[in-house]
Amino acid sequence: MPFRVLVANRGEIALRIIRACHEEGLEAIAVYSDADRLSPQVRAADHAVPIGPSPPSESYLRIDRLLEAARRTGASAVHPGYGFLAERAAFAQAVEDAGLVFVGPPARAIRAMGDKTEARRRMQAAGVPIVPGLTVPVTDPDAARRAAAELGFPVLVKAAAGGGGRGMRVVQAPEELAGALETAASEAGKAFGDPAVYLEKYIERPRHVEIQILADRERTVHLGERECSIQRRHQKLVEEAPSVALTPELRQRMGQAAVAAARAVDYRSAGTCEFLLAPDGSFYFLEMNTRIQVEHPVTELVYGVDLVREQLRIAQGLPMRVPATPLAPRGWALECRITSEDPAHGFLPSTGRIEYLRVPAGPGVRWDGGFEVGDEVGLHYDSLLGKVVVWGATREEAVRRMRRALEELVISGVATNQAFHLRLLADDAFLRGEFASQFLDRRPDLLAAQLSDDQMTALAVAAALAEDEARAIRKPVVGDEIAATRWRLAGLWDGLRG
Amino acid sequence: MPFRVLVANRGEIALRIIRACHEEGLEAIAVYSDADRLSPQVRAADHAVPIGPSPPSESYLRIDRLLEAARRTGASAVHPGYGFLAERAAFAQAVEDAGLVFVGPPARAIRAMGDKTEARRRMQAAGVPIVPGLTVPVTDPDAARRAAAELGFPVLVKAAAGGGGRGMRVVQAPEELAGALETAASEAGKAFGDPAVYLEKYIERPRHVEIQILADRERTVHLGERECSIQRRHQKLVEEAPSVALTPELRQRMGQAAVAAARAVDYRSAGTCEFLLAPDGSFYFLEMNTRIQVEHPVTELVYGVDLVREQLRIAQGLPMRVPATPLAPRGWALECRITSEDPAHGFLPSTGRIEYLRVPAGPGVRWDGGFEVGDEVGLHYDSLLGKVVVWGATREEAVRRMRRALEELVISGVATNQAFHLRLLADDAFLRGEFASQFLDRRPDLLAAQLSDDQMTALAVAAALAEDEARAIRKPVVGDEIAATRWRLAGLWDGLRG
Amino acid sequence: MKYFVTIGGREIPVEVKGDRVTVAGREYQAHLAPVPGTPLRQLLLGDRSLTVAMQSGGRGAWRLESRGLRLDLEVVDERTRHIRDLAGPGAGRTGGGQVRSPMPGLVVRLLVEPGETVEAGAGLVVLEAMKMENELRAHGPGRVTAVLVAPGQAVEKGQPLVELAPLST
Amino acid sequence: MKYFVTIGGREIPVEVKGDRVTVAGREYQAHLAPVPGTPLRQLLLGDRSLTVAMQSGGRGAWRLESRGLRLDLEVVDERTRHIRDLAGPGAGRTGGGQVRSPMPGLVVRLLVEPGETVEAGAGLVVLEAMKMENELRAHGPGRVTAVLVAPGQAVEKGQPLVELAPLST
Repeated sequence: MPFRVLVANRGEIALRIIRACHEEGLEAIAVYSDADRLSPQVRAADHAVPIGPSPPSESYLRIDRLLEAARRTGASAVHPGYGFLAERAAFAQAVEDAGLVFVGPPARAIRAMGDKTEARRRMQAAGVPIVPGLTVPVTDPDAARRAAAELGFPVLVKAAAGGGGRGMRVVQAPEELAGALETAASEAGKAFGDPAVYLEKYIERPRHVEIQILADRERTVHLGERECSIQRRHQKLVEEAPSVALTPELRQRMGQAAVAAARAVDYRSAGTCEFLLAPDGSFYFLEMNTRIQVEHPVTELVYGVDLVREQLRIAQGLPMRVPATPLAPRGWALECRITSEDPAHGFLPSTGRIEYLRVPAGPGVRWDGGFEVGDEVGLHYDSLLGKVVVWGATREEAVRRMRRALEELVISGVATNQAFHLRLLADDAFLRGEFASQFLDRRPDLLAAQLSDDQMTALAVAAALAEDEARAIRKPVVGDEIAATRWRLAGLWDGLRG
Repeated sequence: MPFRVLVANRGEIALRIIRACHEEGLEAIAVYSDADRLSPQVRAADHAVPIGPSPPSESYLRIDRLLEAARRTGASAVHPGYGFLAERAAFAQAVEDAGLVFVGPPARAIRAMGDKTEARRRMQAAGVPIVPGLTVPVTDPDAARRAAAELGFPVLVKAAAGGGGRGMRVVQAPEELAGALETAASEAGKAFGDPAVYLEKYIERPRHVEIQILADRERTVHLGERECSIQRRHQKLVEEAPSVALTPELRQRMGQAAVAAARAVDYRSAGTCEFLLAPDGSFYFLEMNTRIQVEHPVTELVYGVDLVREQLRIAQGLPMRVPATPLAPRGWALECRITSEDPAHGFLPSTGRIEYLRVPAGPGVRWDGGFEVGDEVGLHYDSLLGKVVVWGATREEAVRRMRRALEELVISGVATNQAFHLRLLADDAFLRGEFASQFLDRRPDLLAAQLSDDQMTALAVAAALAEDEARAIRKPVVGDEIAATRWRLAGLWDGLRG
Repeated sequence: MKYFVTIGGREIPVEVKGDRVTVAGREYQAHLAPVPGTPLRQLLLGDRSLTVAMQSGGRGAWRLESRGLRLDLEVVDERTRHIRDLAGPGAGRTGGGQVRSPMPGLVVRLLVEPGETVEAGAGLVVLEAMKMENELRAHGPGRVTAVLVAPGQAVEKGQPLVELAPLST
Repeated sequence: MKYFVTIGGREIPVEVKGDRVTVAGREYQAHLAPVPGTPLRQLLLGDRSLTVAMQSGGRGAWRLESRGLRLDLEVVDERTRHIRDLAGPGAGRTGGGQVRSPMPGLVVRLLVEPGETVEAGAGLVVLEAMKMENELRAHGPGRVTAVLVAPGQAVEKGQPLVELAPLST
């Protein structure tokens, strides 16, 4: 019986997984909500099954419907992608209980890492360095204030479940603590169904560095780091591999810590250990993301390993194809996330139908997209439209190539953050690699649209010529002709009457 | 003064060069014929200059107009691409005489390699193995017959100038010789302005293997081989690197022969030595292409070197960035040429406007295209629309990825050879790497369209549903409404009269 | 409504009833949705997914493009098919012994003269297009009854070049 | 014809005469060509090349997209501009002290009440969209004269949420 994979996701990651299935010679089954009838995942898959209305709570988050779709199509395995149910132990468990393979870690590993407080305890026990903080959730403002005073401000309020910046608040002073606890708990409750939050020491000006892990039955290996410091409101915007901040020796130490973390929970498949890297070179385990990451392509480009295909192999009980000799990154890779967020309006979500799309191509450019011409970009789902990923022999070459690629990209019909990326890539501090996680907070200038005089002149001429032409060709159109005919007819009637 | 590059070409290679310019931080100037006003090269370049009517003889082959465009825009250098004037020594000379840099070899190297007969003599002198044959052009059928008898049939009649299959004929028996001489000379005269042809021994079942060369002022290095055996009428369709037929030792020997060939003519920039590789492992220098090749991307993918960017560096007098240590290919790369040729009609050229284009993307896929939605594909120029290039860790992975990529590609508005490539990539002999240059001549089955019962059923349903829907919504359209109004008006007149 | 779809020389009956179709003896739920702003339509046949570029030629003629294959299909309903059957086989065919230009191009050389007898595969006309010379050959043996073009002449796609009569044996 | 193009708060006069335009004191040959089947137009201004997605909003309003920048331009001729000048500055502006929703979303919390005085940057309304809470802030100091929405209410893009009056100092 062929190994068939149901892809329980949408957008670019669903397409990414379907591509990997096809390259592994496996059939792919897409699921789709009402809004996604024509989506790229439906078009790319061999089979497609409807799973309900557009709100995620009625489709992509419905374990029962996903399992029913798997049963109906004879799926052997389920790949959760990222987001949605990817890090819900209950989903992995339900898939296992249905006799199917979950393409990811075992439910118990997700459970162990999913409770951040519990995970911190385990990591401490396994000898992985962690950020000083509470190892139990906190709700009482007074208790929180005492703990914060002990840790020393600033402190971070953080959701026990989940990640991605939601349910996270930096608190600079005691009087802000109560409000932050409330907001974070509210967001966490909504996003993850669990309002538990905890407190930890806030490391100032850290870099956000994460280590990629891959584990099969026999081996657990790391595939180096990704630098994810360019974030806005804790949402990553630009990622790269390797990081300018890591020496081969530090890479080796952080890699070993990540491998130890994964082994501590009997990890399988692809996963990522997030670390804060302080300016003094000390690093702290933050959490493990028990799924494939949005930014996994930068690792793939510098290590020559296809992480999603390896996930599929591991899920089939096959050994991963990663050589046993220690790997070193080759060249440099960058990823820019293209989102339907309008930097001209405070990065607020933009909606609309994609009227035209021209994806960047040519040497060293990879486009992982999740939409096509004709697709509606709505508010039900994440704003990530696609990822431009480039490889270059050096960081400088990769940056130049990314700039070229971003200049080629044309998305018409919805506002995006494309121009922001172009500004960032021209920024001296970014080019020198001198940035930390709060880089964008200190650089609001990068968020504002910039237009040179030359550009402005050219655009003004384009508009004037277009208007001039529109006026010249504004002739009686068909509708007018009908009206004119009717008018003559009416005149005729009048004549008859008169 | 900034280094500005005029790109004296069109199509995918023009876009490729413009991309390289931008990644090197150089301005690019496009030229365009009347037919190419909206072409990708115009859209991608910083500046664009018209150079005349659509026929190449009145635009892309007009040295005077190209130099005038360079002068007008303040260009520092001219990149000729491939085809058109790329291998005309007179063009390189004219560029040099105008005080500009020719992005390619010196005119004298082009001249030395351009005359195939002369080149064979030089190569023989430099110790590079060559195919037995005449070293002077032949016109007299009797002389040709005597020479052919000495070499032994089959023999090859070949244009002294040019390449790419034009002016080339295989002759199996003496009585075919006179006709072949005439046709080859006629084609050669038309294609290259020089009807001279010569004769050589025809190597049966050879592989067509070529070695990439890169030379700056200091060094001449080779970047391994490309296998180009999948050809139709001497036009390459699929290329790969490395070749299944080469061991590291043979690669080293062929590479050294190619380096010797380049050094014998004081070569600079990128160039390619073509060899015939016989089944017994012996190899023969055929010719040197003194330009960037269509298939250069497969080398770039396995060596991590950007050949066009290195050309631009060498043209600026900078050293190439290729490490001095001997390089080895990493993984496997494949290229499929997508042409506007209809395999269902004997690969005859197809024309039309591109209505829709969806390029392949995702991991390991590179698309080097030369057209966009809205472009007209006409008969003035080469039928190459674009190239799908993939990288995989092994040949098998590369082939699977290529199949996935070709299934993603959608070009609507013009017939292409895309389906042929998909058939080829599913063929057992191709998958085993068992093929030689005449592979397609012996496999006409690969040229015919194939459709499974399942596909046929699905397409029939699609057509029936579309027809059913079209009938349901066929309502009076605006034109009918006007007619109806006029008809009523006419009836009214009749009523008035009656 | 029952339709008869001709594809690649085969006729496939397809019955359409709302969102259900019956084809090859099986009934499926089927849904064909146009992708806005493109020539594409997305077909779900049961849970099978297929995206096809479609262009209507009118009167039941459809051009489909799928994975690089370009196919011309014809869809007729039962009544039209019945009328055609009455008109007899071969009705509507044109062009019998004419060899037509498969593309726009330039006539380089004529390889035959009127009255000449040719064998299957014999070269008739050399046409130049896209910088290549292409030899057009006879599909079967015949006698040349007319040569309709001259060297140097530009020809359109579909333009008759040579007329052949079958050999009377 | 002379046009006045407003772009990013600046007004740029452009004179168009056939294929020649005069802008910023220089005359160029210019050609704007639509790319068939796309919203793109290709501009050659002298030998400078630029491709822009353009959409007409009617009455001289144009939306341009270039390298990811989305810009709303207005093109008026001399006569129209003259009439506007006569109507006086600010004519035609709307929405003065209204804070509008910049996107469709759900009102999560109100942070102000009518009568309250706020400083520049003060939070007014928390809106949820795309799984993120977004706080809308006051652009300048003012007094809240009306709150037009309630928590839990779904709002459209552009819908007024809060009315502010300038502080009378």
